[in-house]
Amino acid sequence: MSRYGMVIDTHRCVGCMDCVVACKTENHVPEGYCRDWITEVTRGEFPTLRMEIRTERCNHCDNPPCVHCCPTGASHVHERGGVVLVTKEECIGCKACLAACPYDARFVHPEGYVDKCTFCIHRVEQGLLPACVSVCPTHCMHFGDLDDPLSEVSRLLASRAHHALLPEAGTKPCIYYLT
Amino acid sequence: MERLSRRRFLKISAATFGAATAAAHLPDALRAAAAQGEKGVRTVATFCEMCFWRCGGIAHVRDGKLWKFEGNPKDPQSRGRLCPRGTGAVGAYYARDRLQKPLVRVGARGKEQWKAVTWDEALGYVAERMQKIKAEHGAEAIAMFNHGIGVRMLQHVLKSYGCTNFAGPSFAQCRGPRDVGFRLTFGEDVGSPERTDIENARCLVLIGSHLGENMHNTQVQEFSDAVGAGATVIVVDPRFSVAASKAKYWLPIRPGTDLALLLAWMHVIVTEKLYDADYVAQHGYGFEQFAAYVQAFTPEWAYPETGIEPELIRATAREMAQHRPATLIHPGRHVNWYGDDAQRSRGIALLNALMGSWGRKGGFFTPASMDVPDYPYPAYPKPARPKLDNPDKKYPFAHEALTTGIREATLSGKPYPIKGWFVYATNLLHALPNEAETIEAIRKLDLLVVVDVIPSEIAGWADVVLPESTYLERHDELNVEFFKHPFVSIRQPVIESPHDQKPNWWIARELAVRLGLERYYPWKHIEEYLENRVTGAGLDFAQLKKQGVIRGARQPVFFDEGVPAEFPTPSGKIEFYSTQLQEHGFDPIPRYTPPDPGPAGSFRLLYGRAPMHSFSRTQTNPLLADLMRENVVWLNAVAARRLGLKHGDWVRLRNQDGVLSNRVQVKATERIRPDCVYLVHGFGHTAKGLRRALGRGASDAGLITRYKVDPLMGGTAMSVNFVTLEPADAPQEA
Amino acid sequence: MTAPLFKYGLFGDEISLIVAFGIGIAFGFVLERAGFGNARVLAAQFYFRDLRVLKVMFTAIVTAMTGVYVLSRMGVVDLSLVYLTPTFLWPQIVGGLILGVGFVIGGYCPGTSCVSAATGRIDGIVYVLGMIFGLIGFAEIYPMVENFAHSSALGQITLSSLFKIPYGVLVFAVVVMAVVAFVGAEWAETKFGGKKPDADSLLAPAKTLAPSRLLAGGIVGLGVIAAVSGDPYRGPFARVDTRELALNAGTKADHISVDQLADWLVQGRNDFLLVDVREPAEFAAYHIPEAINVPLAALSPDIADRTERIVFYSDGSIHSAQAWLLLKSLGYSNAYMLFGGLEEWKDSILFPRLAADATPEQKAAFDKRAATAAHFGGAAQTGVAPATGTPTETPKLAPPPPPAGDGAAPAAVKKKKKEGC
Amino acid sequence: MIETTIHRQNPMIDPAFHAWGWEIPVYLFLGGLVAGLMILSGYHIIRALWDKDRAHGHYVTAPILSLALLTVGMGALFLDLEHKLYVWRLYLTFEVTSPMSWGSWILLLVYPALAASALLTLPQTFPKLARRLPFCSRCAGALHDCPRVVQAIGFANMLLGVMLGIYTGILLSTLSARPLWNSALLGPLFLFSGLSTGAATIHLLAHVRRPDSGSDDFSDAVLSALVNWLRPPAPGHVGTQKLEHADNSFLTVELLLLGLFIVGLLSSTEVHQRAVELILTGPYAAAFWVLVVGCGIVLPLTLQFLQAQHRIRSTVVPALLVIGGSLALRIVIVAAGQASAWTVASH
Amino acid sequence: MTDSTDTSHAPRPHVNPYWAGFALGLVLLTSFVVMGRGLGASGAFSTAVATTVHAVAPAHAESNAFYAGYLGDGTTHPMKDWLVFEVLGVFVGGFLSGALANRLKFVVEKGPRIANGPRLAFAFVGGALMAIGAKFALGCTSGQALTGGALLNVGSWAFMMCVFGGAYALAWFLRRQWL
Repeated sequence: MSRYGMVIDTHRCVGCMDCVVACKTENHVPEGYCRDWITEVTRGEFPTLRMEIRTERCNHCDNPPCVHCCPTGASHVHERGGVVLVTKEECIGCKACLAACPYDARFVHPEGYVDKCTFCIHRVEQGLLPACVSVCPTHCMHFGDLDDPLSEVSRLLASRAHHALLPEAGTKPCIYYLT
Repeated sequence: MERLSRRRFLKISAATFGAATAAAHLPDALRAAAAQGEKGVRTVATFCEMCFWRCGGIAHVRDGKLWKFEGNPKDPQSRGRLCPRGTGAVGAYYARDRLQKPLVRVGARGKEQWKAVTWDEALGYVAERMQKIKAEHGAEAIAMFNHGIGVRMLQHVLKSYGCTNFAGPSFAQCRGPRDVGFRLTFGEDVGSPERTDIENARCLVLIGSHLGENMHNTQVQEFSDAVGAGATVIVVDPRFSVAASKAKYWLPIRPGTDLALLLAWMHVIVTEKLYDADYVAQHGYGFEQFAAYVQAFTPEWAYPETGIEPELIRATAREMAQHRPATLIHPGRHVNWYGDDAQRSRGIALLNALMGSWGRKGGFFTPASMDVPDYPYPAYPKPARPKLDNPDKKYPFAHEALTTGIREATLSGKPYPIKGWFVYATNLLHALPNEAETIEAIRKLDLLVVVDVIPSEIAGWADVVLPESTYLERHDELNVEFFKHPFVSIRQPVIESPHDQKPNWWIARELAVRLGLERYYPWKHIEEYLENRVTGAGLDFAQLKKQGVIRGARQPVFFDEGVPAEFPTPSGKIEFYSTQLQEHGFDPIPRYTPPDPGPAGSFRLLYGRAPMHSFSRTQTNPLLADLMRENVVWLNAVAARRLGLKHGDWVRLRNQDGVLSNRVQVKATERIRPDCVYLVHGFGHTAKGLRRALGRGASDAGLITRYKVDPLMGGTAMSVNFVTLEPADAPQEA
Repeated sequence: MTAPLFKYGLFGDEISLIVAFGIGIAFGFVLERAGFGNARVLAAQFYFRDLRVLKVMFTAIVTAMTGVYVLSRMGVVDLSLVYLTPTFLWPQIVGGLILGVGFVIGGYCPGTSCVSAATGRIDGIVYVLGMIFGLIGFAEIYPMVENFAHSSALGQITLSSLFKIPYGVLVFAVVVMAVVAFVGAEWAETKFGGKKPDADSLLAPAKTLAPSRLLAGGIVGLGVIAAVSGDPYRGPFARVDTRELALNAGTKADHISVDQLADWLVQGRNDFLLVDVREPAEFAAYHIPEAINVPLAALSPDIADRTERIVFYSDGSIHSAQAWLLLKSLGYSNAYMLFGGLEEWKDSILFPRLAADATPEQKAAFDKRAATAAHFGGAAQTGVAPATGTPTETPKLAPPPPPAGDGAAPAAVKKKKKEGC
Repeated sequence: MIETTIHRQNPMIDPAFHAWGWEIPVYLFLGGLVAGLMILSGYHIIRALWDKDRAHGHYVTAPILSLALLTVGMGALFLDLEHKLYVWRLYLTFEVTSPMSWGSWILLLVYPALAASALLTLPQTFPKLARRLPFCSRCAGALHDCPRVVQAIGFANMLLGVMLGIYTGILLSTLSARPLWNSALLGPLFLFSGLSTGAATIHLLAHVRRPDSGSDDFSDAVLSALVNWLRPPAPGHVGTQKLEHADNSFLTVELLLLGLFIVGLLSSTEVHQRAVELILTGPYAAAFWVLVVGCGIVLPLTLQFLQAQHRIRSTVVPALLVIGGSLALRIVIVAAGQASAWTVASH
Repeated sequence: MTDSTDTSHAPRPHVNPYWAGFALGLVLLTSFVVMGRGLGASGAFSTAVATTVHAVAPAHAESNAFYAGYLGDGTTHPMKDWLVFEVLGVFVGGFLSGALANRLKFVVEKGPRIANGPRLAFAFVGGALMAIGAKFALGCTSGQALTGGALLNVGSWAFMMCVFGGAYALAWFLRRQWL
């Protein structure tokens, strides 16, 4: 089994949002919406500060609450790499999955169905990297198979300190942030 | 070696990934198809114009519609990856607020009342007015302000016409002081793109430079590489910038006191003998005088000026020395701050000289370029009168034309009157300090022609507005840069202009025809021109068109690689002591003057950039505007509380001259000193045509009514304005 | 804990709403008990049949008035923090007349109409509807009457300060007036309403001490006390935790040293408020940069947030200690004194001295102080020449000799095209 | 000091999650109310089998009223859907882990159960209509002749009522991203809230009278209509007293469950403590304490207790308060729940 | 089956006005001590009206200075107001007291010489006038007369005198309604 995931080096990320633009053009994300975004967390008081900049998106959780709560099966786990996807033809727009996602990664597309990051599965199936990863000028994002111990992402996780977002929510997120 | 192994690691892992995904699931034939591109997708290689960095990119057109714009892996500047603005190219094409047709003013200037006309009418009108000005005041009475590569074509027609006054805000309002400071020290400019070898730096010092927010692609890529490779970063900035968050040391300096810090650093490095003695002995001139001079500037002396603890000054100086010569004190780019800018830049140059980083790996390289011959145009007529932007060499070290000099001459009519302005792709009202002065100058004109893509503020004052095609819809001059790797890249149209916009070369040529200057145009279409130059350089034009870029052989760029250590200064050496400056009555070694503290209770207005916006011209781009619709005013959290303001409150800024800004939200943050506020430049648009950006955010440019002129080179220092905050109503959402 | 509790931060806005609900219940309950849910009872007031309204209202007014007066004099309530509606004389006179007319026509006032509606009075329900209609109407005419509604503004003003009568005396006068009015009311009731005073009436035969007479007597008594007690609007009344004070004094936790202050100022920190408690003239002559002047006498309990870090200084220590004590007792958790005051500031910061037998470390520290002194406009006082020179002057340096070698003209600067910013 | 800036402006998500407006609370309220009515009327259908005299008139309207209310509730739910035309997708699948899927199937069963009980009571509720629909009357008669079927219908109503009532709470509690909802007690809480609302509604129905006629003055006629409609029932009215008792016990249980719900969250992680603070002292505290607890539970409990003691006259006010409080409970829980987030602690 | 005449359900008499006044004074005093403000009533209706108008016609409400004053700055819901909750309490307290004193009754309070219709018309008009007066005076009998009276507020005493003045002046003309 492969398990797609991302490893993001917060040291390298400058928060330029190139990933956001790339996603928007690649996937025709409508104006005013985004599937990925930048979060800046600053801790401390002037002048002793530290800041983590993260590019965030759907975590394609191993235990995806959005999939569990979907009444129609529109939200599902894709056979390849455990990517969480939404079949727009099956989505009724009940928004339960929006409420179930602790990362607020989903939104309602103006056409009425729920939309979110797909890990650019259409590109991955062609052997390409997700759009955000492929454009990042800082090379802070890495995509690959978390189950393959030889993959770049696995090696990075093995060699560097990292954290995931809200692991306490029990979702088993598949995006890791190197610190 | 470390770097190489990292690369290889990436390659290995990429291959692993490929095997895991594609190979496991896709038959080979399908993979090959994927690699060749999707069906119905056409790609065109060209280069970007979201900023002047000009990264090579590949545009994808799917089913006849512009889809996306990606980096060109062959291009040494983009290295296959663009910045957010580059990636947002598609938005520039689809922006609904584009200029669509040539416009001729019908109402009063500045009222934005237009009549749409044909190109023939518009250009005929311009030509007629130009002839009139030439007849009455001479061709030199027409000046041009410009920005970007597209200007070359328009300059050609104006030079043919006899004009001589051409200036870009890029010098006096931007990087001029830096280039002058470095020229006075090393004899050469830092150049653009900068000759900084950030990726190999082991210690990178950023003084007010906010790489990461300032998104010059290659620099940011190299910055990330350096950070990733564990280089020490030292950031001197009143604001906790993105770069500061990557830094080992953040020095939240009191604004305007950078030179005191530089002197104290040099004091520590000289007194503790931490400098590169061999390098200084071999290449330095006047080091003894310099060493004696910096004796006085102890970190203790600098402490009350800068607010930075002496021990921290010492620690950072030692850290720099530890990594030399791979210690790069970045010269910055927009450095027009406090009026001592050229001297401060010289201080930065001298600190680099002490580190021995000029000409060394991890410091400054010697750029190389391809040898592409110019087009064999007939010689231009010699202008009857000299340039007037810097009369009597008032600013003796200004080596480029001064925009503000032309503005002043337009206002005063001296040494000779200026009656016509051509403004190409620069929003002068947001670029030059003191809007009122610019408007006053415009009132003196007989003709103001603006060539632009969007109806910017300056276009609102124009007599004729000529809508240009965006860079995705046109050819342009070849991009032949001085860089680490020599290369030539080509811009070519990806898609048709959606309305009646025209490329600059077409506009220039048509204007030339109407001015009777056809003999300067031996070519009919720009492709002939480009082919002539490319073939002249011995390159394959068809290959260039296909690949977008042709790289030359890598040449040595460091002293170690055999580049001769030449310094084109009067002494032929690195001038720790500048006799040139002394001769002109300036300080031969930089001298620190304390900054004006400003009125009590006010905040110094600082401004900077955001990664997704270029100046004031990307706010109408739907993709980029989505990322940052309007700016916010950064205000220290405690200062905000004192003023009774909360994060997200709406305020207006009032400057020392009573100018009131548009309303803007407060970002109450720990990330800035309490004595200054910060705005991202480019917002607070007032032009009615910029519907998406109109009235969003506050314009720093509008608040910059005061400026200090650098006595060495005429640059206009703009961080000398102070503001207070007044509560404002929240906007009513429609 | 000092009252008003809400103003002293005992609970937040959200809880205040719950308190409001509780107070409202009590208010409604009492109004209903008083018979104010019945329009006939209320209207009887205007025909001298039953003067309950007058009795209830004035009893309530004198009770609350004397109560708040006494509590304020006891230091339980800070009366200056109790909201006083600003006076707009003419609009209030006109409003009062209109309201009075509305009262007799409708039979209710807003508060009583709620009670009557709640107890099922249909006229009360209709009255509330009428009120809503009136509000909508008023909103529509508001632009026309806005100027009038804001006219003759006198600000927040009491009768005491208007007539220059001592507050306590006025309290007493109102109490007396009320009692007289009650007696008059009972007389009127017997005359117009045909009522006989009941056992608990003020006019009843004085057989026993009726409870209501006790009440009247009590309030009159309080009024007498008030008449001789002075102004309830006085300076803040505060309590001090002596143990905490002793602890603070013992650990010097209440002090900021001049060195620390100098560092804060140099580093441009603003997370504190520097307060000079000397007289304005002294302040004008010299003060520490960034300081604000609040003379001791003018110190009020709301000079800043209660969590704000405040540093007091005066010439020596006494006045700043007084200021500190006051603020500390008012619940300012972050008040400090400048140790040694301005004298110490002058000695150590403006005109520092270096001991002759200083260790190298002391000497290095002194360099910093000397520079800081210069920054604050002082000068180091020492026989030992400071390590720093006078660096702000133009260096008078001999130019270096021309470079060795033949000084051949160096290669020309390569011409590069430059654009962009 | 932690400053978090999220550069995202997705509608319904930013600056705070607010995907659900009034529709969902209204749906949950009506769902709970119908659940309560079903349980009560189901119970009475069974009781009536044994004790014909105890077949109280005001229970018989409950099934038909339930049908109407449930339809209104479903309408609200439908309005909330963003992809309305695809609503039929709910019935192409059954997702075991999705309470919403459970709910949609439960609702599919609720309708026939309600219809059956409505049919059963049709001759009593709308005698005229029943006479026009002889088939229905015959069916009703036939049903009444088979006590086992009637019993089954009663049991079905009760069972489905319990399921429906619990489902309205579980629907929220499984959405783990909103910590305020992370309590299994939401199911029972909403069930008992639904029961008390159901009892209050039947109580209200018991008060409905036809207006007196005969007054010549228009305003008097209007008034007497109004007054008679809301006139308190005669003292000692058998049904209402029982209802008061029932309602009081439901309200007591509801109050207990609400307390346990709060205590449970307070003794959980910091995230959950922060979440429950939203309703205890935070921005939803006033609405929670005053409208939900004060006016919605404590006050009607007190009034009904006093009524039962004959200390005060019986009115419809407690019933109205219970109904209002039950709606307020849903509104507050849905709104405050959306405002609660896991990110509070870790960002 | 109409109203019972059971003696146990006869309305209790109103309490002695002095003691009622004393209790009212204590309530007011409590409000001063706990909240630092007095009682009120009319403001709650203004807020409710402004909120309703805003819900129906937002643009109209925002452009009207009167409504805008009650709508606040948009950071909190306008109905989350002290007076609104206080008046809610007044309804509850009034009802409780009425219930306990057996005074709950749907009835029109009026003099014997007037019909229901005119009385209700008068009530409506009176309410409307009262609202306008209260808005000019910045408060009603509770907010101005009672609260301001106890604080010796200048405007309140002027207001109080005028209320009685206005009422007594017109009382004779309206005696049919009440006597």
